[in-house]
Amino acid sequence: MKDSIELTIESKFEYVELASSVTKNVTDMLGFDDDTANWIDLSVRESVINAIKHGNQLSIDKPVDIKFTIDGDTLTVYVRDRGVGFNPLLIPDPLDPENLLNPNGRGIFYMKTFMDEVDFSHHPDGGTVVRMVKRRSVTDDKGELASDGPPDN
Amino acid sequence: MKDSIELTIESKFEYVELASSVTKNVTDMLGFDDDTANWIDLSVRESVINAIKHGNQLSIDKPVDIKFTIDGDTLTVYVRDRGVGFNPLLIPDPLDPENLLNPNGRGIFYMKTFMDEVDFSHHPDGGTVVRMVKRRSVTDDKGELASDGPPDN
Amino acid sequence: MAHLTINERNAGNVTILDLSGKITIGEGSVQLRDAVRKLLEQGHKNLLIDLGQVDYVDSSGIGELVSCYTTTKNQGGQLKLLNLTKKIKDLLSITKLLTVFETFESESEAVSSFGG
Amino acid sequence: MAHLTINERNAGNVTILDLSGKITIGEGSVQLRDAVRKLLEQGHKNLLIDLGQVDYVDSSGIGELVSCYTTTKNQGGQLKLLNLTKKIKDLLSITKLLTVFETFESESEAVSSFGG
Ligand SMILES: Nc1ncnc2c1ncn2[C@@H]1O[C@H](COP(=O)(O)OP(=O)(O)O)[C@@H](O)[C@H]1O
Ligand SMILES: Nc1ncnc2c1ncn2[C@@H]1O[C@H](COP(=O)(O)OP(=O)(O)O)[C@@H](O)[C@H]1O
Repeated sequence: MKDSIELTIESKFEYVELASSVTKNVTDMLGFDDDTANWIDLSVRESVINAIKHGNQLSIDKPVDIKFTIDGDTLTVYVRDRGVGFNPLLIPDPLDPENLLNPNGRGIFYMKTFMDEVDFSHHPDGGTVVRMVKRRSVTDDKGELASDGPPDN
Repeated sequence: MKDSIELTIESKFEYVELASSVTKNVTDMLGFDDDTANWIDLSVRESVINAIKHGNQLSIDKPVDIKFTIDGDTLTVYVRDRGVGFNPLLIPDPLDPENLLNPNGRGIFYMKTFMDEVDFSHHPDGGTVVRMVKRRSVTDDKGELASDGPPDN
Repeated sequence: MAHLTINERNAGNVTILDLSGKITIGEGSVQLRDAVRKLLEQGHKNLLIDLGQVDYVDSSGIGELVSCYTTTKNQGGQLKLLNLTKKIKDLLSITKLLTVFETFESESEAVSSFGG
Repeated sequence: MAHLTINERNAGNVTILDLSGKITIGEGSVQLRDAVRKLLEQGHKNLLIDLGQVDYVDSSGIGELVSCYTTTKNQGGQLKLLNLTKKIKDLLSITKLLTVFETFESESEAVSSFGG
């Protein structure tokens, strides 16, 4: 059973909150634990910010499409912009000592750290698509997790 | 300046929460007071539930598209299903004494009460589109809350 | 979290249902229906529903309250409402249901209204 | 509400900035930058940033902390961090920034680390 949810926003940073609140709803439905949900949220925010900033370069007439698919325990998030794209192999490594004090360049690194898979492709109709996958591990399961919320007396 | 946000969900009641949380984000951005935001939320929920239940008849392969447009102080919400449609003029009046104890039939009445405009149309590609408009009045502006709910009679 | 919690307690010959959470399509409505049905089967016919902690009700939830009212009445019982929130009062009021339901703001008044 | 509140107070020759809210792209980052810049202009060179009440930071926020650190150092000052939340600690740690920043869990230790 595969579910999908699609959200289209304009290229304004104010809409990052909106993407984030949809993400939280989706991770909640899937039963990710709070920590994991937080890192998924961060990854989605980072990718949406990149789509707005680097992809669409803040042209508010260019939309950002965010799609969530839920397939069993696997969440896949697609974020598509309308930009010219970039070569992800050429971005500097933020852990390289000479980049440590760079104020930018950590977004994709965080996405790759927190998600199980991250890749970039060109959309056939133009723009970049970031695809991020996160699988829920058994221990994330709400029922199993004793410390998940206060007990009802 | 006209903004738009689009959300597509599958025909499951669990996604009503998601539509609701996007609605809350949008009403927040527009600066509706809490009461008005609550009634807009209820109206969106009712229309999404109708799209899922009556329109798509819970066929999960049929999507529900929700679109919010923000034009100055005016919020317009479009909810589209993939159903065969209905004649809104033929639905029973819930205030008719013989319908007072009917467990159903209050959703559209609530939508019409709380929104400034509600109308129904056929989408050119099939399905019903509910269009609901709410204008933010000056007194809704955060801080100066005049009670916007229905009068208690 | 479309969840409704129902706690039952007795005050004389009245069963009070303290609801908290949401009464919406799906879970909340079904839970309320089942609770009322079970109480009626067990012979409890004086039901007082405390809505003070219910933070969200939609048209299905209002419909469910109406159903419960009718079912109870049909079985010779009485169902009344306690502690309406502003939102619920508004929803009942505009659909003229305040003329149908007996509603109370004081639990003791509500309980004694059922008679001895 | 991507909003950041910054309260400034002094402890000896150290200026403590108590932040609360979010340090994210847009508002939060800009506010932090402005606050640090203003303090440096006024001659305050020992800055201690209390992150205990910061509930959300993204890569821009981390970048802004790095910028503030560099700016302060370039002007002959020191910028240190107090009360990292678990999330912020994780974000700094995996990008090796815990090797860059001096961080503290005790305010008095942090203050005295600046020297008299
Ligand atoms: N959607 C995108 N479209 C075009 N370029 C991108 C996109 N996402 C990332 N990039 C490029 O990759 C670089 C690294 O991105 P990231 O790691 O998120 O750090 P930052 O956004 O802080 O630069 C960006 O500076 C940009 O050049
Ligand atoms: N999207 C829709 N598609 C088809 N029929 C609809 C739709 N929305 C409403 N209806 C019809 O209008 C009636 C009244 O709807 P409503 O006032 O929401 O009450 P309820 O859903 O409780 O019946 C429904 O019973 C249904 O027959």
